[in-house]
Amino acid sequence: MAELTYREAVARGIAQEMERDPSVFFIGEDVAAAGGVFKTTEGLLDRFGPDRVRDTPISEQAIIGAAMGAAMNGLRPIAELMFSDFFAVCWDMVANQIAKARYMTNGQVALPIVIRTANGGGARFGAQHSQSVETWMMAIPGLKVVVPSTPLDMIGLLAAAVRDPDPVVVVEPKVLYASKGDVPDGEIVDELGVARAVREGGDVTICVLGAMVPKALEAAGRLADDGIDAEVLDVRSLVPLDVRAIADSVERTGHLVTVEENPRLCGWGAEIASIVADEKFYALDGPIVRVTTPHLPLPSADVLEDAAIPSVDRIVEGTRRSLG
Amino acid sequence: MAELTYREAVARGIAQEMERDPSVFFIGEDVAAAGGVFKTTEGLLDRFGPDRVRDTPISEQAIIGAAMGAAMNGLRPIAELMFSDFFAVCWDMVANQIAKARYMTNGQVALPIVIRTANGGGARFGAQHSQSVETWMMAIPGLKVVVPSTPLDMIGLLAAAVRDPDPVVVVEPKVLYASKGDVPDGEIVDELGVARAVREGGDVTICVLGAMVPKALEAAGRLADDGIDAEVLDVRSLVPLDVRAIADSVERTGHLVTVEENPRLCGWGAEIASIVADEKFYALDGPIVRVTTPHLPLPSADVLEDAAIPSVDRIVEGTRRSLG
Amino acid sequence: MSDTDTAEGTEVADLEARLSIYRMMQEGRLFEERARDLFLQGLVKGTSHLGIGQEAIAAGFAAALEPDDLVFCTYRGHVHTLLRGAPMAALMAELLGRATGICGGKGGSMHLTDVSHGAMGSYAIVGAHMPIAAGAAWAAKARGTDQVAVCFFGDGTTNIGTFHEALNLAAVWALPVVFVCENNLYMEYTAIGDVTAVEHPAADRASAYGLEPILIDGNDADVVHTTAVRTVARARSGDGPSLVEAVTYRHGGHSRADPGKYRPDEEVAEWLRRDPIPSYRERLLAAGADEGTLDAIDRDALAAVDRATEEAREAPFPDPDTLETELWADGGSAWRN
Amino acid sequence: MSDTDTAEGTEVADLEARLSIYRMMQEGRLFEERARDLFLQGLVKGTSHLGIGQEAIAAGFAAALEPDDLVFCTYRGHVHTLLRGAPMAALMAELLGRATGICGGKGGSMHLTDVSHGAMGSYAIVGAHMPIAAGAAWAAKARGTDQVAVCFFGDGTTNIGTFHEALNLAAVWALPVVFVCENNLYMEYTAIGDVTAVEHPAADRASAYGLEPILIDGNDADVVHTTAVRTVARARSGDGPSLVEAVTYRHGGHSRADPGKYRPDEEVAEWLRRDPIPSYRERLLAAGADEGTLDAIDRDALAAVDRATEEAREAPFPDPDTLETELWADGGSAWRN
Ligand SMILES: Cc1ncc(C[n+]2csc(CCOP(=O)(O)OP(=O)(O)O)c2C)c(N)n1
Ligand SMILES: Cc1ncc(C[n+]2csc(CCOP(=O)(O)OP(=O)(O)O)c2C)c(N)n1
Ligand SMILES: [Mg+2]
Ligand SMILES: [Mg+2]
Repeated sequence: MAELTYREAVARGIAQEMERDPSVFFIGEDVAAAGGVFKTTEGLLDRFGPDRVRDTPISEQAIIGAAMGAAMNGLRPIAELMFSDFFAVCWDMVANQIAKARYMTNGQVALPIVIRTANGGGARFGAQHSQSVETWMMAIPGLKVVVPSTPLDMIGLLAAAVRDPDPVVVVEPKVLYASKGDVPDGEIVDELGVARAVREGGDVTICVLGAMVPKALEAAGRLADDGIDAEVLDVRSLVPLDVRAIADSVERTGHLVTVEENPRLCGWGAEIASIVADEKFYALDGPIVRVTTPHLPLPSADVLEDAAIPSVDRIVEGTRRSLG
Repeated sequence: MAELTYREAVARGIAQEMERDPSVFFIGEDVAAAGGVFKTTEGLLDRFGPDRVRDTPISEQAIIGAAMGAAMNGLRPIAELMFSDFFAVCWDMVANQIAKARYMTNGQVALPIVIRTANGGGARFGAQHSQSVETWMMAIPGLKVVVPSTPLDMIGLLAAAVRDPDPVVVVEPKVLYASKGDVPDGEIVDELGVARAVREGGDVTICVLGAMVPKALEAAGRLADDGIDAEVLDVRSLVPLDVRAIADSVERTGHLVTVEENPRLCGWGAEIASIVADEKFYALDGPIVRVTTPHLPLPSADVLEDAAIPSVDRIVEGTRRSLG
Repeated sequence: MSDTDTAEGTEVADLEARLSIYRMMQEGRLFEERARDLFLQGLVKGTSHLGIGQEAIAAGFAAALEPDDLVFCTYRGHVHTLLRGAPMAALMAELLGRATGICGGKGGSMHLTDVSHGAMGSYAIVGAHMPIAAGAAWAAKARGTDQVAVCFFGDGTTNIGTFHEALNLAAVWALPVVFVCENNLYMEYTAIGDVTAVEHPAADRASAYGLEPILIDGNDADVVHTTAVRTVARARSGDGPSLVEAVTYRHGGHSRADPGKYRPDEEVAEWLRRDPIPSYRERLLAAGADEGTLDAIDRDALAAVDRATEEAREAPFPDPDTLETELWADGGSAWRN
Repeated sequence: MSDTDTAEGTEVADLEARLSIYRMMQEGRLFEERARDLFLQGLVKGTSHLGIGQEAIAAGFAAALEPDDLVFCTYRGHVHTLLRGAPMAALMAELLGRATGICGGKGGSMHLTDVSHGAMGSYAIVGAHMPIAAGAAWAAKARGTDQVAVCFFGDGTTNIGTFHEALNLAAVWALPVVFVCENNLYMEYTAIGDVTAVEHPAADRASAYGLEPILIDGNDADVVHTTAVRTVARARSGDGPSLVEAVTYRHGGHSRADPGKYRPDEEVAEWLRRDPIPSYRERLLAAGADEGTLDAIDRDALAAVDRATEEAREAPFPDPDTLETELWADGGSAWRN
């Protein structure tokens, strides 16, 4: 057992998989010699050498396209997109090529690709370096998406992603890189598609992921002081989605809140809300409340960014409102 | 009054606005000399000349980027993206640049841009030329999105888009190009953000847009035979969204169905469902049902494509289910 | 073309190999002419993009490749896919949207793929396959497999960002990939010269990636083949990528919807005269080929197309349940438990 | 640099203009040094990218522009924005996230913009502004305004797709835009030579767009200015775009988080010796400038920075309600009725 930062967990997860499987390669901008701009991949170049750990030009379409081609020809590439906002410059590769290739060829092409990326706000980087884009991926058939919220989950879900035969996007909330958690020794492998109740409770279900998990837990603590016993579900995996866990929880609590860092419209919270409003309609005893960033780009100034991203206060207030 | 095809309505709308305002310019691939690959822009080059109607290289990032820069410097450009799938190759320009510029500069930059695009399935073009991407735009703060379903709406919403001081994406369902409708003579200008009840009814609200409108109407007709009186709301504008019209309708009917051509996850139907599940929860008398394409890329073979896109049967069945 | 390489001074292939190139061109041509007929009968539902007139490029390269080399092509990829050895009936069935189609009807004309024969896909987003081909070459190099990737694309594709990114990456990493620009002078309906800053959209840009400019007559199968042999050998030997510009012409319009009327009549006539197939036939006869042999090739090709057509037309339509298969490697498409 | 243009044989600007260039470099330098101090004090919260060492390029170009010309720059854009005439206090306030910031605190260090002075934005996605600058130039041409757009970008930016698309479009449409590559030898932490297929990432690619290769010493303000005058005049006269590669060096790391340790000590030392400001000061003295005049410029620049800093530090933080303003032209951000 060791205490690791989330950032260290990234390198440990990649190293674990590269050690195990010689077909795992890792590419990205400044990931090798420099160890990544978030220092998430330090030591990998030394350990695995420049053939398997490679710096690329600033050519995201080529990075992701090359990962796809390499996966078609026997590698299991891990590609880093330095900031998740940069999915926009290679969106065709992700959404039109990687996501669709297997289906369009009726299964001829397998694409065991992992794309890792630093996601979300809170670092005062401004609108073009702070987006939460996990919903972009979720909306495209053919992509799997996970968002680990702890160092342990980071390793386990990354390993599951690398071993998965389909393309998986691993979304890393950048404000969590410095966070710490205990990690057991030895190999760690988790499973895609499994949500986890990080707090059990019978009054209301709060679905959350990534950097919002600690906030939701804090909100639940506050609500408990008022006698409201919230269940906090760390969704962890958007595709596959653990609908069973969500539905079971709502069945028990009768109330649903979703908390996401995304701008308001069409975030994953809307999808979960729509599933529950259909499949668990008769279990619901109050309105489904979504707590989100307002439908805005993220501003840079700390005062404004803090006003934008869901706060503990807003989660508390939203949860109360869901109770009707 | 004249009967026009939807395709002819595009050219008429553009011509109306170019005639009125000399700062309106139009660019895209094969749009000038050839009149567009869908023949939607025939005659514009002859009428407005090669300075204002221009063929571009196959460089979607440059097309959309140039439209943005031109809008920053006094033009009101209309840019065509031949197929809406190609938003993926210039998504950074749309999502990170155009959508965010005004906000990031605190209002210094106005971007009166219109992007027009042929959207959706039904033409047996396969997965990379058949996507419905209107939700992609809706999910990005800073973009307005309209989806006209008739030739008259096409002209009116296009004109409103051109006159709007913000960026607007005009989404044209390609299977509608050959459809016809009456259009009055003279100038036609509609309004963004207004839904329209294309069928009034008191039992259930069906929210729909674009190429699914005729199908929803047909479904409503069938339901009427069984004594179910459906209201069909053509949403028309996703941003701004006419929440009032939707909420008022659900207030009266107590039931909501959304019908969209998008793959299942995180489509605009989910957003509408989540709004209603929150704001009109107490008016609801049954589950909210979303009818969508399954979460899949669109296949090419007609048999398969027809099985994928929401059919009248599926709308009828979904509506029945919403009635509880 | 005065500034074009010719086969002069370079060895052409032996007669047997050239007969095989002839056969490939003829099969490609007849397959596509049949496909066109089937469209006209309404049996092909979507769009389709024919390479009629451009066969010398596909055949010249196909003849230079090993079985496990990897070919990436575009929506105009029927012939490239066929000449890798993909079963003709399955290709035809895919065009017709049948269950026996090479992609089970999920791909269609723009997405013919036969991985088992190294036909790694037809890509319908202009330029997208260029980095993908580079990636396949990267894997070949990383795994030491000796494979070469060949990526075909059009003149219009030289102006999109992926062209630039792929060429730079391939050059920097010295990847075993040959990029082949089929310059047919037009994009969809717009002449490439109207929207491109240089005369030769690929060759004039090779130096931007530290590569030699290679501009050839794409209607001369011998020239193409010689160039293919040379660039593929370079790739295989570890010397890195090449960028070839092969000038050619499509006889018809861009796609099913296009009569191609934006092209001057004389231009079309001139290029019809330069049809790569009859001229190659002449040349082979002059080189000592037997007329009967060539006639037999023609007959066999036609018979193959007839058989494939029949088989495809008789094939069943896909079971609608297959709609939900093969999104994921487990064979299904579930996004939830 | 042996293959670099020099000012030899070309007219340099008159002394007054050169003093103004000196003043601009000095203001840029002192502004950024102050910004760095404020970061170290924890007063700037986000990241920031300094151009210390690269000022000759910004100043040489700024001095060649007319008030309604349009400048597009990157996240490393403090100096470019300042030298267009943007108010220093408002820039400093933006870095500090204050209400009086040039973007009301919504932009931050990476997005300094002052449209009223033709500083059309700092773009934080590599390469994105290149087509945007071309578009602004297109509008200038379409409207006949005589404006020129100037677009600054880094060496690493030459490998992304927008570089290629923008240059081709600008060349084909003969747009009045000057693309200026500030080649500081590194991207973030990786040397440009490690990932680029040619030695001079911009100049060696000019011919791919039918343009003249222009490679200059970016630390020589006179050379930069002369080149700026020439290329801007070319653009203004309707002769189309230029692509300039100006070789330079950033004294510090890529961004606040980076100590820049990946660079050999001798290399850094060599480039510190080639600091554009002291050498320009020497040159102006040799050309007859008065030491007192230069000292006064230095003092004034420092005083301006002091004033701006004070003003910015005293400015209020944004009212959280402004979060929801200025998404739309109506001043608000409503997405629903
Ligand atoms: C990114 C993208 N933009 C536009 C298109 C539409 N489109 C399909 S083919 C084509 C012309 C391509 O021309 P070229 O590269 O010369 O190939 P050719 O069709 O002549 O073989 C265009 C514009 C597309 N498929 N993808
Ligand atoms: C599309 C994109 N990819 C990656 C980045 C991250 N990034 C920011 S600056 C930078 C290096 C840019 O290098 P260069 O163009 O040489 O400019 P410099 O920073 O040296 O001025 C990178 C990779 C980005 N902002 N945008
Ligand atoms: Mg072409
Ligand atoms: Mg640099």
